[in-house]
Amino acid sequence: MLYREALNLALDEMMEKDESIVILGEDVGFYGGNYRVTEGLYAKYGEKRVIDTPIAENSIVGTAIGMALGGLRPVAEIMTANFAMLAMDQIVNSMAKLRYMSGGKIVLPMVVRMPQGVVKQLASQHSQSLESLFASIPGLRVFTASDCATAYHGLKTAITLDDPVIFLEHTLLYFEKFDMPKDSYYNPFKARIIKEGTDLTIFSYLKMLHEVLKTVEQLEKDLNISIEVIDVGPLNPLDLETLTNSVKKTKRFVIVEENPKHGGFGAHILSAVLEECFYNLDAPPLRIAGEDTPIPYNRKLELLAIPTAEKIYSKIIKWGKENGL
Amino acid sequence: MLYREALNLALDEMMEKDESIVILGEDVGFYGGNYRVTEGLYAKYGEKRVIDTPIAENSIVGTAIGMALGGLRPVAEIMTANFAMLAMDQIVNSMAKLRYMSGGKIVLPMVVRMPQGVVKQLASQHSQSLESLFASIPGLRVFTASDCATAYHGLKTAITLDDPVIFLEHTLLYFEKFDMPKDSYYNPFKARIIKEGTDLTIFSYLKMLHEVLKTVEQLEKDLNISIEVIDVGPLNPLDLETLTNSVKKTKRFVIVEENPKHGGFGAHILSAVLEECFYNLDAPPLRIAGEDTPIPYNRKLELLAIPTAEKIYSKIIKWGKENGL
Amino acid sequence: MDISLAEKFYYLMKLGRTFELRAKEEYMKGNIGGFLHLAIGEEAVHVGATVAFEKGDIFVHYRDHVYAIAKGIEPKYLMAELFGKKTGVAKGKGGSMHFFEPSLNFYGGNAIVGAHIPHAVGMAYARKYRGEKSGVLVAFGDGATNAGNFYESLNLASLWKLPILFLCENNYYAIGTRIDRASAITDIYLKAKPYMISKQIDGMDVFEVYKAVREAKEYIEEESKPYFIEALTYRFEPHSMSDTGNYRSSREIEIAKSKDPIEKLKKSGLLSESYIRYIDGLVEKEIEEAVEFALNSPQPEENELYTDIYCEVCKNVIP
Amino acid sequence: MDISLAEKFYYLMKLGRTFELRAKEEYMKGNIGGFLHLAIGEEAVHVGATVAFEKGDIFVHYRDHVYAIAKGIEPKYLMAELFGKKTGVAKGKGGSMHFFEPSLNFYGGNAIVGAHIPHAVGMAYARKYRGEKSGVLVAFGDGATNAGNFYESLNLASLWKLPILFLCENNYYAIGTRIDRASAITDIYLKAKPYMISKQIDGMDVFEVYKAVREAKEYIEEESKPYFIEALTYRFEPHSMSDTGNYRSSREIEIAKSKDPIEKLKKSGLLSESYIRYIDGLVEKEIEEAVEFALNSPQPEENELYTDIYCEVCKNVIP
Ligand SMILES: Cc1ncc(C[n+]2csc(CCOP(=O)(O)OP(=O)(O)O)c2C)c(N)n1
Ligand SMILES: Cc1ncc(C[n+]2csc(CCOP(=O)(O)OP(=O)(O)O)c2C)c(N)n1
Ligand SMILES: [Mg+2]
Ligand SMILES: [Mg+2]
Repeated sequence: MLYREALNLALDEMMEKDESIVILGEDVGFYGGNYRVTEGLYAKYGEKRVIDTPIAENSIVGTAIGMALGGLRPVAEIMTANFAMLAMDQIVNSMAKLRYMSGGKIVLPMVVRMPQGVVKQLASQHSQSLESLFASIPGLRVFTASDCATAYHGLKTAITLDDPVIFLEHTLLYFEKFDMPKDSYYNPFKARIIKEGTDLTIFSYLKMLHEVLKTVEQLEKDLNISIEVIDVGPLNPLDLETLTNSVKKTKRFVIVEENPKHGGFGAHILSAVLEECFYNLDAPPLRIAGEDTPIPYNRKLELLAIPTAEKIYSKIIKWGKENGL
Repeated sequence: MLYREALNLALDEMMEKDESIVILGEDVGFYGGNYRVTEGLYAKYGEKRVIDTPIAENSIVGTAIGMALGGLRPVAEIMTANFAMLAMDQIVNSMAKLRYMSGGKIVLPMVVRMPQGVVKQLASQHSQSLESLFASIPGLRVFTASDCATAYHGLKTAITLDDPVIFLEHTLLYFEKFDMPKDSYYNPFKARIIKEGTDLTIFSYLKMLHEVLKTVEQLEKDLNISIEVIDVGPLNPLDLETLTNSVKKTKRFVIVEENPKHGGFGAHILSAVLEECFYNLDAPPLRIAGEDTPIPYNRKLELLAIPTAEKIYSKIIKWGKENGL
Repeated sequence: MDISLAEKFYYLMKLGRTFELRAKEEYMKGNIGGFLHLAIGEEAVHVGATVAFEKGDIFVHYRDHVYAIAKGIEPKYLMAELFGKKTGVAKGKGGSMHFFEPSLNFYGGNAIVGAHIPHAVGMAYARKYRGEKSGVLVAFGDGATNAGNFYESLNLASLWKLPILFLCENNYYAIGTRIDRASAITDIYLKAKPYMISKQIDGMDVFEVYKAVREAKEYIEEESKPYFIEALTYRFEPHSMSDTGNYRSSREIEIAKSKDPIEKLKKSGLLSESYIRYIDGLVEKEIEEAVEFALNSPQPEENELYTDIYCEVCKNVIP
Repeated sequence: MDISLAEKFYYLMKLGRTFELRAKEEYMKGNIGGFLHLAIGEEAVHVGATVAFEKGDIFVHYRDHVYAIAKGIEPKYLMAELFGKKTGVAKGKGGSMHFFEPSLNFYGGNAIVGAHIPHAVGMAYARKYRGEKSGVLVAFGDGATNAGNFYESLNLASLWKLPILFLCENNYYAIGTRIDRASAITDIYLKAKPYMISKQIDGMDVFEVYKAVREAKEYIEEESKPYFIEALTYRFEPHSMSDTGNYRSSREIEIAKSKDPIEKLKKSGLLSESYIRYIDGLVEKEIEEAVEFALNSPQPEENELYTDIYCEVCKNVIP
């Protein structure tokens, strides 16, 4: 099943069950969504439940907050995380704060979904990974969906929750195929061990997780080690338990992330894991991240700006050699 | 001299020299600025150069960008960083990107100044430290001003630069007195060694730097060590050289920051320093940061939410004991 | 005019005024912290509109005390909130700018100028969606009408035909900036005119406000369409306790004070002297008791710092 | 009507159209990537306005090719930009949505809907501040007029009496959403009416656009006041190359195509057949050369990834 279909299925199944769930966003309705995530839902549930909005991101989130206050469970789509910058006030100052500053009197069961990341030559205003902006705001939950399982189960859980959730997708995954284990257990509050290993843990999420997976076998062979790969899953709160348990076992960790290294979310993973595992480490942690630049249009430069399987491979090999692996 | 006066002096001296410098923001003109940073400038330079704006933060920054395109050197004031969330689109998507995506054809000599931090019982929408949001955007320079020297020289440099600068102040410092060494050298691209020491480095900035300084002597006495205190200064780009040189010497470091720990900027300092200094360390780095909560109104709870000299003292003592200091 | 209504207005305006004057005192004593924005002078708008709006949902900005009182929240819980106490309407976590009581359809209390306007739009959507014939009132200042969120909300409300009343309290200032220095259009109701019925009224006359809001409420609920009212008013006090207020001439303030809505109502002849005296005493006592209550209430427990962030039940949820 | 002007319009519209048709081809061949938004059908607005605005500053959105061409940037540098080459107007870093040439007063090229509108306001402020009698033109779509930054800009331009012309290209769609499904007011010029002179014109007639913009330019520069024009137009192609475009009926598209501004000009009788043939040949050749140029241009060097971020000279600056 395609990743976008898994999201669509999650929305569809939830909407069928619960009339209080509504979707709103730009082109989500009649048009079927820019990345076809909401395809078919307008026809099925009508314009009152699948609501086309003007280009007004701050009000999309603001209106969703009001809907949640009014007993609905809105799922807002921001076309891409880049445009969520227009909605930062509602996200940071209202969505994340209303429950707390009302002493718990206000509860906001709402989801703001958006894709992010470098796609292909969309240039700097359309290529950002902005998870560290969202993840640094207390009061929000931040989920990531790296494949069909996490997209489907994660989105369903996000909709079920009474907490405001930022649900991050990756644009390049929409048209990727993944297994869709509908019935198997997946807990979106937890990180996910994708592959067990004993000598090194690699943390990643969203698109980069798949770049890691492309090269992990080769790495195991060439370094002659066993690698554990973990999908970090939720970025706030982090599932620190899974993360640190792995590092305590493997004694080494690498983080692979698409956003720029300076200010990138990997620093938070690193910092949190280090606090628990400093004395367990046999090697300095390694971060493989985007360059500290805006993303250029030119394809060659664009690919230089972000990690790829090849770069991940060579950086880990180099680091391994330097650190006695 | 008061910190706000140092900022005022910097603006005044620069405006006197250069007609292309204009100030814009809410209440900056006739009213003299909500924290009196622009006091007197309206009377002196007139309403064309000290421009009162409506409450429209996105357009304040957007207009400043246009002014810079038109050959002016605007200094925009956002009343507090909390309200800058309304301007995030202009900051992230235009201010930080125009130069790059125009292939260097566009240069933006502009400054966006704003205070941030926990003040006193202003509750969660008015108490945020949001540096990690700004510092994670490539293309921006992010300066901090921790006292009169850095406020005065830093702001003057920021105005002189052809780069877009986010200039962060702390609301609680405005009415604090500091030495104002007008002629002595201060380089705002560099971190600043406030106090030399040999056994432990403490990194901090803005208000927390002063909380650190309140307790550092006691710490030195009680731990029987010598402590180096460094004002981190610019947050992007970081002056990694000064930071790592110190840690290579002291072999231990602590970061004290006011923003929440999860997603806080300290993780970036930690991560960057660690990359260079892992094998130099004699102890795990320690982060003393705000709690991962919105800031409550109640004063007692508010003080629990952020580091204070007392908490810094006891946390470092505890950490020191645990790590053989 | 309706005498019992006049009595109600007097009681609520007096209660609001007394609450705020006392809050000011307690602020100066240090019992209250943070920002304290007083609505003194604007009571006719806050009370007239809230009473007219009955049980409908109300969203307001940080100048929220008198709305909250008129909406029926007992002053003691509000005073306790100002004192930061556990018994406050927001457990002491919100303070002056964040009064909330969803059980009375009162939704705060937002300290970001204009941010609550789209919330009200969403609420109106929800009401309509659920087939409830119940309108939403959102109040905001003149300064808020220069911001994008205001404008986006006008469009949405009109586009989606929502039962919402936009109530602009035009008090001519946004902190220290006079309206004509920030807004190209100073008759604010003209901003909404292309989108909906839009009127300007005298906000110093509680009956006029009441009448206009009642009419509007009927309209929005019957027609399921938005409506806009600009109420001309004035705040007698500085913007907040931290504002010197020296950007307005004393003559300007005097003129405004001569239109004091409470005095006006007193002079209307609708209320007997004895009723006024009776109410004044009652209110004095009620506020005194509120202060007592606030003073004697406990501080929130330390662990309250960590509560009201995430819901408790969400570990291991599988939908 | 002015024959030489007609010739100029024909040349520029044809050049723009041919450029874009060729870009579409090259996109499908894989020589161009990212988003490609074509203005085919809208040339009368882009060319008429740009020519009328002469040397004045122009700010546009992502649908910027024809504006850039009309502004006088040689197509080869634009084609090279689409190809991501070093010789492109933005060194291959910007692509289709980010054409820039400040030396010709062309300021892009912004991919965030509405974000460039306040930039134009600031530019107009700068022009006025420096005493230059030079207006600024900012063009944007109908969809952009529902966003806060648009509204805030109307207010600022009017409040500060700035010489700025707001030009809305109403092509009735924002991607797949028809105007009446997103905007409560579908005659967009009415949105600006409370703030400034505001007109609706036929955007399929290049002379009408030219005349209206000239008039507006004179007004804004003489009076130092803003002005608003809504030009009714239509894009013949989908929103971008990644859009299926199946939300518009083929009948609707046919009707629009019958108003093709280039055909209309051809039929006006103002241009001789031989001139048209001559220009068509010239344009074909120019675009062919542009593609050659783009193809043969080098890729940017790898270190370009790291340039154009910070200025070089700012180490150790002491003011
Ligand atoms: C987005 C935002 N910008 C700035 C502020 C600071 N601020 C608080 S109140 C205020 C003035 C608001 O004026 P108005 O809307 O007229 O309401 P009034 O205070 O007069 O009732 C400003 C600028 C804020 N709280 N939020
Ligand atoms: C802030 C923002 N939101 C969403 C988008 C995605 N988007 C790109 S173009 C567009 C439609 C714009 O429509 P309009 O303003 O009418 O211009 P047109 O494309 O019709 O010329 C949208 C929604 C964006 N680029 N920026
Ligand atoms: Mg006001
Ligand atoms: Mg359009």
